[in-house]
Amino acid sequence: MKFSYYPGCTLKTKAKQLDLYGRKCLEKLGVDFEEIKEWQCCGAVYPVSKDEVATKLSAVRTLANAKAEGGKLLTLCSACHHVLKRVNDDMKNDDNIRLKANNYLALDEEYAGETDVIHYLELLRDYVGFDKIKAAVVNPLKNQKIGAYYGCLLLRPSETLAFDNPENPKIIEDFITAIGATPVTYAFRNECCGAYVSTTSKDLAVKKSTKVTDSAKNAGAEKLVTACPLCMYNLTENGNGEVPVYYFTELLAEALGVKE
Amino acid sequence: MDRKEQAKLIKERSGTDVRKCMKCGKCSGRCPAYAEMDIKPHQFVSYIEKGEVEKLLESKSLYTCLSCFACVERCPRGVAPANVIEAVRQEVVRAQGGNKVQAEKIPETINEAIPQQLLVSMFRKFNK
Amino acid sequence: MQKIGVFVCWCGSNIAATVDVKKVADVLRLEPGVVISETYQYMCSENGQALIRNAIKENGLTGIVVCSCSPRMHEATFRKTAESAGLNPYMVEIANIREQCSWIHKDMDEATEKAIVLGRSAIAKLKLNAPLTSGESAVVKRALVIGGGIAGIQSALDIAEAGYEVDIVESSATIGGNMAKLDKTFPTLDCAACILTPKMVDCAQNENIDIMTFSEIESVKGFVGNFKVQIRRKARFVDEKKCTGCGVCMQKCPSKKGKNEFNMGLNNRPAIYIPFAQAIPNVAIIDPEQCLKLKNGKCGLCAMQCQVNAIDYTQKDEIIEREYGAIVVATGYKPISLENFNEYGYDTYKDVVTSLELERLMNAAGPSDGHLVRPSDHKEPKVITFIQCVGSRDTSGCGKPYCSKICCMYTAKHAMLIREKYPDTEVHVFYIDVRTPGKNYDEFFRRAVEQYGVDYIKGMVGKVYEENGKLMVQGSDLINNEQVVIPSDLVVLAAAIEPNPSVRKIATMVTASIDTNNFLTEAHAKLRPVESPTAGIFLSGVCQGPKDIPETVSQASACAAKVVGLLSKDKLKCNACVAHSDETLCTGCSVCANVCPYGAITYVDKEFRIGGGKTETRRVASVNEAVCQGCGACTVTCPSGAMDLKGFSNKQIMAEVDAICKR
Amino acid sequence: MQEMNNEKRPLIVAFCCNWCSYAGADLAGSSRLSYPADVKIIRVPCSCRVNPMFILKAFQRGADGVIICGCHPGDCHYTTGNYYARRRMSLLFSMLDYLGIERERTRVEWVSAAEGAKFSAVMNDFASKVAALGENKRLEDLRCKE
Repeated sequence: MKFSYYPGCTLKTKAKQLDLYGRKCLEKLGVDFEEIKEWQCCGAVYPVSKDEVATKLSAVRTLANAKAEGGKLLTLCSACHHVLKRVNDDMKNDDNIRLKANNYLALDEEYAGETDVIHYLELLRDYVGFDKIKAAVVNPLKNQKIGAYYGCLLLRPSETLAFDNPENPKIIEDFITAIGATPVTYAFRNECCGAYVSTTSKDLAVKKSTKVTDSAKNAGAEKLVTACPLCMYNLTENGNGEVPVYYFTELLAEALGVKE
Repeated sequence: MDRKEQAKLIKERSGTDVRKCMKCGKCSGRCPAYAEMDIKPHQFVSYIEKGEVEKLLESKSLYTCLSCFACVERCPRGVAPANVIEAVRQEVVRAQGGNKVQAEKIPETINEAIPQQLLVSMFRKFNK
Repeated sequence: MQKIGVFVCWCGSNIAATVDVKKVADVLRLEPGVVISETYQYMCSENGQALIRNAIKENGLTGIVVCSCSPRMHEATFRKTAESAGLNPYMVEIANIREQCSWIHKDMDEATEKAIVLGRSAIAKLKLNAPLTSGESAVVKRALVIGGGIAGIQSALDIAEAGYEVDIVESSATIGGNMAKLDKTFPTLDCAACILTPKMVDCAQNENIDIMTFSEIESVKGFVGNFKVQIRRKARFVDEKKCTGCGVCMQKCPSKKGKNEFNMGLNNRPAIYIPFAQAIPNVAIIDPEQCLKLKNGKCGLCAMQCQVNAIDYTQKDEIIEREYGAIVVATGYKPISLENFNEYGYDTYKDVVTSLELERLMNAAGPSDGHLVRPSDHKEPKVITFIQCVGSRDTSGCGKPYCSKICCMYTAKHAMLIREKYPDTEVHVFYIDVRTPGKNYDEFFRRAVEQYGVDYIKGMVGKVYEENGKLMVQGSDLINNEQVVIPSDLVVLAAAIEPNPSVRKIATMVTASIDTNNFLTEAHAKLRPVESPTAGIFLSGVCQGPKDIPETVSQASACAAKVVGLLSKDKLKCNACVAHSDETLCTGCSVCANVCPYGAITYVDKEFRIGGGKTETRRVASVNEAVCQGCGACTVTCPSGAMDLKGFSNKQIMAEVDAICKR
Repeated sequence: MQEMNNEKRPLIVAFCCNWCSYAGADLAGSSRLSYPADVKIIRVPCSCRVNPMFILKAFQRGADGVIICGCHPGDCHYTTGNYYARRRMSLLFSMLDYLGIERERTRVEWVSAAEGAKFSAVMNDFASKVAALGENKRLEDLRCKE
């Protein structure tokens, strides 16, 4: 099975580690993937309003391209994943949006949500398997107490994202266990860090990020992992500064021995 | 456009049925930005249900809602308060002079570390 | 040759004012087969009926048509009239010329013309009528009660008191159900055990009651008055007749790490155990998953200790068959699983408990001997927060769309009892609405607030999380328009209740209908609330809908009254207008059985002569006339035209259509 | 009056289930809620007793409209009969459509025993729609004419 890999804008610039290590690990794990051709911006935020169609079109183009390449779209950035997955859901279930989007784009073949949007973590869990990852680890991150930070974008609304239990997720904890470290569960791992308002209401973003990082620290976490560049920025910039935040691919690369 | 019409439009745009609300307040009990909101998530639903939009259009909550969908996730009746807030925000930013973020002021507010996606999101969320 | 009599009623001026009854009688007299056509002022009066009776006798009539009011009014009357004159009661047809003619039309000619058409149509149908007799079936004078909770216990006791034999089949090892687990009961605060256990003992001692615990219904066949039921008596590895309930085995058993189901898993029990001290029957049972002897053959301590040799490791499930006249379904409820409500942290934090668990924690016979301590560290909680409507009134798909009805009252009860016994404990209750209709119910709830100072907060909880050893309960206070966070030591969830999952299987076996929430449907929501639409099946307790103990007991007694009414009859008269299959046409395709809502159709292999002295055996449909209610669904679905309905046959209805369409 | 007799009135056959709709018709009568005399009711135990053949027969014999009335969904005296009726009739109606019988000539309505007013309203409406279509010639079997 071949996956169409979708990096997104941020992974090409500010979040290069997320991308770089992500690719190296896929190669190491023997996952067949290729960067999707001529990818466009996902749209950055999912337009919730029912009367917004134009802002969803770039996501639809990517989804349709992925369909042509085999229908498995692999995402890494939580924000992109959220947008692509929800737009895909609209294309599948919202007759109005599907009709208008197809009318606008006039694709060779009508797109109706056929592509599977798969997050990198879902790939690790469902296609590779954490057991296999455990077996592939050469450098287990022993004695590291790591807190998983899920944030909002991967989990909610769970009806559409269908990623994990939205109130008590465990996929990243399982991942942490697989790479040999000790997961630390803490109450605010699925609470919003406030990244969206970090540019406009810094106070609020500081308050929310501090709440998350404090909660993690009090539970005994030495570091946090995330899949989201927005959370990464916000928790680092506006958190309590006592728990460093890493992309999960970086730790995976370290454990698999492909980090330079 | 009269307010009633406007409320109807916002209701449609939100794509959620506000009449299903049973006024339990779970959305506001869950909201992480509650303290920063002048009008609370459950009130957005209630005002829209009654067709009263005036207060909502001037609410500061439009810019403090984190779009974290916690309220949507846990509503026992399948109502989506965040969608209502977003629908009102669209109503405001789409109107003339409704932009919240001034492009000229950007250099003052951002730093080097901000990821691209966040900048784009900011404009998408708060501007036309 | 048929001889038909037509009798046109004036109904005073009700009919005669708008329908020319004389003309109707004159025209209908000319119809082929009609030998007499008369009018009378009140056909239903004694004189009118005498006129009919005499006409039948004098003219040797083979059938009569009465043009009068609705058959829903007087069909039964005129059938009796005919019967008393020696005519089969089903050789009577009514033409409704009052409700559906004289009363709704003003023009005399128009109404008269319509009355004639209706009369003709009735004559056409009557010509194809056949004398019918309603069948009879005997009634087995014994009832089955499925479920041994308070509903089943009450129904069984009432039926037994009336002098009929009853069997209680209970799936767990003791009767008593959920009520046995409760501490106190609202609104009077009697101790549940004090009022329930005497009833349990009554059941055990009543000669008419046979209790079968640890047993399940395997299959149900038959119909009202004549059910044949197979019951699986599951192996309990202890001979019920020998065991004295002394409890020595429990003390000696080395495998003590079983989850104590009766205490909601809050403490442990040995592999051989008696569910609780007042269990009925008071005999031990072995958990085969846990018993060392049954698992790997080593141990046998209990058998060595038992003075009466009651332990039998070789016991097997046994299936017995019994016959019953009536079946009471009293399968009860269970609290829903909370896996969809992780925001309240039930799976994450030990000190988040359900209300039923709290009942055990507060119960003198519970795991902490009635001393309220929290499960994690066995310390007394100082702040207790209750969350109501956990999974009730939830249309998002996570919970149940209905109100569970009992939670408001038991939460008020818990809050009150805690404040009474531990006055320095702070108690908060998050609620959406407080629903307390019922005698002394709202007064009870208000007492919790006014007398005991329980803090009621209108709003729902969004999240429960741990911080500095406290459970932080974050929720809305809608009245104060605030978001509150209450640091608590114990959080109690009022989980929604749902019908016992076994009810689906049982409903299928007895062909009782069930709604989308798995509650059994009553025959009529208002007028027949304790009967299932399927004759002979009765509903008792929460299996029909959420209800508290007083309501359950009333329903259980009502149910028993209905059962006794049925069992008191020696024979049941069946509906005469039932389906029957023409065996020469039937291909045995099973389509009719699939649409029958009563399971009245079965298939039998029958031998048919096919000429030349040969026979062949074919599978053909056979209708059980005692079960068939005569809806006719099968007649339309039958592809070969074999199935027909007596009294409303295809030919009869076609004849009516013909008569109406003839211009 | 003379004109009335000359003018061809529509002929409507109504199948009513015994438990709800027939009782609804009785209630319409006892409430004196009129509807055209063109409507003639045939009592059946349940709407599921109505064989599509009956309807074809009615059209063949010159009926201009046929209406089937049953209990409201969920209220069937026999639990599920009206659901069968609904499915059967939707199939039959599309076949009649194919045969060129106008959709307005057939109808399924749910009328409870308490809905006398609804029964009368339904019959008035149905009768006027059928009358507007004029005579039904499409399926009429001329051999049946006297």
